[in-house]
Amino acid sequence: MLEVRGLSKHFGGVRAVDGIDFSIRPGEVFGLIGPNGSGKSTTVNLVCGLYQPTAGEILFEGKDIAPVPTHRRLSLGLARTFQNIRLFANLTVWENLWMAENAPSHRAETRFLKRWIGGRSDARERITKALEFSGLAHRADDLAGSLAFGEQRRLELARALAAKPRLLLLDEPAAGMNAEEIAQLDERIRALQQQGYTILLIEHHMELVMAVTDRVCVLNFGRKIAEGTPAEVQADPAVREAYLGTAQ
Amino acid sequence: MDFYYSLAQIIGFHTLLGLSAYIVLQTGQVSLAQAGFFAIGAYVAGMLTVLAGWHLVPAMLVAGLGAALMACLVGFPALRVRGLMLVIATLAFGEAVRLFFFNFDYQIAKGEVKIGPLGGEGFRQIRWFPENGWTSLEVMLFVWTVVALVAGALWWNDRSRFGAVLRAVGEDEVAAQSVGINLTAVKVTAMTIGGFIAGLGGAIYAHYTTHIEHLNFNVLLATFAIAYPILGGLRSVFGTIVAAIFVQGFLVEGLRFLGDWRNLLFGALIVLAMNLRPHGLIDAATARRLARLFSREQWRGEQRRA
Amino acid sequence: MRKTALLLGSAFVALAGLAVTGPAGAQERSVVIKGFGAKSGVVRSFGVNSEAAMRAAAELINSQGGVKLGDGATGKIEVEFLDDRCTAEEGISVVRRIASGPTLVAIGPTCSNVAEPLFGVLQKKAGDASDSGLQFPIFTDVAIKGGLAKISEWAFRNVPSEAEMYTSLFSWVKQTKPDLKTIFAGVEENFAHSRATWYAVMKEAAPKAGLEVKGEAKWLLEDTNFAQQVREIKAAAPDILAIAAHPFTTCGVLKEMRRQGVKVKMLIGLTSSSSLETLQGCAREAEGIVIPTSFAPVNQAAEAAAAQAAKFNGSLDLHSAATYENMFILKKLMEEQGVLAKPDTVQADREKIRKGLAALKETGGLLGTSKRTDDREAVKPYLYVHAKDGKWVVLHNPVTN
Amino acid sequence: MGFVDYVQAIIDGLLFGTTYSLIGIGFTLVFGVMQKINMSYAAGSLAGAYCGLVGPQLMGLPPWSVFPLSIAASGVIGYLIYLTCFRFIPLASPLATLMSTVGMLLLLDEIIVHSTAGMPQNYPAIYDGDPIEIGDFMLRADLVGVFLVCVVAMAVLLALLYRTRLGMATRAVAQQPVAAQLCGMRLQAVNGLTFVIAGLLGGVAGAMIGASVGMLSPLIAGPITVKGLIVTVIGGLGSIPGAIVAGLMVGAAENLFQALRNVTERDIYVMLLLFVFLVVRPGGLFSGRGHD
Repeated sequence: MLEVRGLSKHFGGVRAVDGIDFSIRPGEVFGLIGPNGSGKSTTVNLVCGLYQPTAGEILFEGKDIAPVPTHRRLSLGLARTFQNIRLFANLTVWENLWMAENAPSHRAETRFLKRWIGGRSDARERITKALEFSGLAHRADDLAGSLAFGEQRRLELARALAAKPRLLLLDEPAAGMNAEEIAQLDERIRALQQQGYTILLIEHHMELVMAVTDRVCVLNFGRKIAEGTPAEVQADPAVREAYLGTAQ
Repeated sequence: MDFYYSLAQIIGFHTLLGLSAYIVLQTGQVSLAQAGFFAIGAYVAGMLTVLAGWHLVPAMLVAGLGAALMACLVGFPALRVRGLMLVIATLAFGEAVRLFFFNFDYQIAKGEVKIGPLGGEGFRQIRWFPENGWTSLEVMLFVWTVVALVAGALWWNDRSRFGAVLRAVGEDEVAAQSVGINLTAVKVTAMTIGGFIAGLGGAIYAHYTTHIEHLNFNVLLATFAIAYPILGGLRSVFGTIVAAIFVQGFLVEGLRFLGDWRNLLFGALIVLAMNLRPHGLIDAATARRLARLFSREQWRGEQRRA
Repeated sequence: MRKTALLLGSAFVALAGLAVTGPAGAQERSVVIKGFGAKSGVVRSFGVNSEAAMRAAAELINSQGGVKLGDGATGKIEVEFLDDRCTAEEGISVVRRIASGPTLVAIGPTCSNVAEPLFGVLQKKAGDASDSGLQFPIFTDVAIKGGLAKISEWAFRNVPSEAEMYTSLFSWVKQTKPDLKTIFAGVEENFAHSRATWYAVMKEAAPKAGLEVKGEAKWLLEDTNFAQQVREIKAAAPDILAIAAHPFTTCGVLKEMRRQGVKVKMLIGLTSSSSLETLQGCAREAEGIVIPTSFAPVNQAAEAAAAQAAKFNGSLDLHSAATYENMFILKKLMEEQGVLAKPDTVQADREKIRKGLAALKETGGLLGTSKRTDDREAVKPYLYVHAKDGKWVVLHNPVTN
Repeated sequence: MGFVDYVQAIIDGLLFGTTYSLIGIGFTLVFGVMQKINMSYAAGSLAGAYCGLVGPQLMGLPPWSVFPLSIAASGVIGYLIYLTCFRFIPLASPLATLMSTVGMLLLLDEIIVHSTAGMPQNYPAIYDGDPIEIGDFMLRADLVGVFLVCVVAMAVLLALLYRTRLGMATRAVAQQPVAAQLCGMRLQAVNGLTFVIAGLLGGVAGAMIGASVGMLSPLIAGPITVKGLIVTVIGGLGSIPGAIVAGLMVGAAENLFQALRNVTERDIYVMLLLFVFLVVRPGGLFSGRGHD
């Protein structure tokens, strides 16, 4: 579904991402892990189009998406969440979801004016459902900035899902969560997989990654050092070294 | 009464100026080019009614469109800069427009006198209102009809999806892109609409003062354009209207009895207002209270409960 | 909440200020004349001086028995001066405010860029029912740019005719100093008055007097660097340099000329610069500059008037002297026209004043009699002053000599 | 107009440009520390210069006393601006500070107008002798002096920022406000002090502008503000070397445009050049990437 070939991104002299390859198959949960500064977030930003790659290509369903501008990537079926939550803090919860209602999947069905001014007629219904799914229905009219941290994470996920993406990029969704919330997240990711979403999970939290992913790719200093099932990766000496340091 | 009608006209075109900046500010862009668009509206409308003998209404529309076109053209390059850089870039553009009119001579002979813009000496005798026998009351009603139409459209826009999109862009451009919002389209559209509104305001201004010159459209006016929505709290069109009334009605006219002290207080009161109400006269809390009064949120709430 | 209360409170106070002041009910009727002009911003001194002149004249008139009204009653002149910040929209607003009250006539504004729009708001032809412009007489004292009263039949001016003054000045120069042959100018390009005075007045008048115009150097009102312009002056090497600019840039250029060691045989200045500002800013460099003006304390009447204005903390110059004269002209005119100054005769009184002003052929003035033209302008007596030892001194009086 | 004239125009512009540089540095300094713009900065600098005139005009001090007095007064005004326009307005409301400083700009200008009735005031030159002539070219001796004073002021500023504990604190707050607070630096104190330093520098600028024009007028506050802002952004927000170079550039460019075209069109080209420059190099002179 998503194929990354020889992807590199250099900032000045720093090689944040340096020639990595991986590919994600439809329907799987693919983990991208690595220590701090290993290039995970840069990779996500490259896939989303926030950065232009220095070299390499990103194929989505067989098409090179390098020339596609950021905002059009959602139309292709790529939606994401952010490591540091990026909600529209001064818009209401409802409006945050409304934003994602311009997704391509809906585009053909609605006339231009209606789409921009009122949104789709059944949008209201879908947003209501999405809010219920995330357990945020009672806060629909509150400003997103006023939500608790966990609620904000859920809202961000709901916003990404509102666009009906085929590939969902989750950038460290467990950051800042407690054990209980992580358990909930675990369940939610599995539920999403069952609904047919393909997921690229960038995560720091090992237990979560090992529990929900089908395959994992490990980065270190911008290079791929291992790829395989969670179990295979865990056994890999290079990975152990990257995570635990050479001293041990 | 004549005086109050006249004051209402002043507040009217200042409100339009403020609203033109309001919609641009919603996308997070602080534009100091609004005085330039206002100037374009003023000169174009004045030339159409005085030199071409048009009726004011079509002249205003053309003036608005002219200003909108210019705003659209500025919108594209201005997209590349943000924050303070954008403030200065738009300031530079607005000043360039003003200086263009400083160097702009286009006079034709009408009878024994020459009429039309004459560079630094300005453009005299834009007397469409009195020549057509409009009373102050009629002019005021006309001005406020335009203001009501524009404010109404923007108020409605605030409730529409596009309005929310504008604010989303203002909140977080990266997140907006990631939910599929085309920043270029949104920002340029906001700029263009803002240009159109400023053009309308400028057209009214020219016909109010009957004489315009480039110095009227200076940086101070551009600062006022953004001051109204900022003082108003950026949450609703009412804030901008309230701020225009506050500045033009209270600070400028209301305090006139203070004589010498008035202009000293003018700056001091702006400083004080921003200290007391940094989020504007009508801030988020007030705006939401207002919005609840007559928004469709209630209706939406009922929908959900059903 | 307290903050809101504070804001509301001050808003309330201001609303009180919005109210147009009503006529004062007194046995002795009051004749309301209001002045308006810039009392804030860079040209504040115009407003300050005009107000002082106005109050000085009113006090004098009232102490001498006031105005005799049409029905034999006595009217006391009541004066107020409003600040228009030298902006068009405020000027219009102020006049509409004045016109909404019992005021019979207004004196102002101080700035040409307010006068132009303001006169445009007035009815163009008096009595023209199809023109809904404001019907209110304005007698301008300061705004000096030529020919503005043409805009409306309700606009009158008692400002000197610059065309007349410079024509006279140049021919006097030609007569008394025949060795001066060339003239070059420095023009403040973005100030309408300065610009108009050079291009429409001096540049026309100089060749008629036989002077050769060698061009002009240009700068802007707010410029701070005049090196290039002074170099242009140096290159032109004129006998006479005419500076059509306000005091700030006039001084800037004169200082730069001194630094660059550029000297001309004669300096001629803009009428508006024959004020204290120029001396305050650059007395040393301005030494010798010749300016035609319609006022200097050269006779008893003028000296007395200047002393009277000084009591009200203002100085009498060519602008504020006109204010002073206007008050007396208006007093005489109101008596002649039988103005009643009753609350229900306000509009009729205004029309009487307008007619009276339009019919005037001559008026008295501090320096002698002024003629009135058909397009509501004045031709005032004038004299030439020059800066000498930090003071304006009369150089020549074309009327008496 | 020949080649010599153009070169001479550029020389004049460069010399005068140092005052623009100083104002630009002041803007940039405050921006660097608080990420906010102080629109009243140039007006405050001029107000300081006006205050300096109190010495010779009212207290009978010798003419040279205006310079130290101007600088000190401007420092005080800088701190007052901090108190009234920054201290009590939440950091998260940049637009509120923008407006409050605009209000302050109007207030300062009007205070000047009221205390002088708008009359231009004579300001002493730092050197009153003949210009220096080198071949066909001419340098204004006093402007060379102004240039040197500005250079010294910049050097002192740089030394203060990079060689003292105070400067270190300022830079630390500029880069990492939270971390700096954790290290025991008092944010308010450092911010306030930055305003004082910027104010003192503005005092030098104001005094030098007064000295080079030979006069002060409330008219110049507006144009100097605009020029200062232009210099700040061309130099790149927060960049002191950028502001220095940009000030000289703007001074030279405007004189050159004036020589090439006309004074009435001069500023159109300055503005358009700035507009194009910002669009092409949004990060300023010395930055590779755009500033966010």
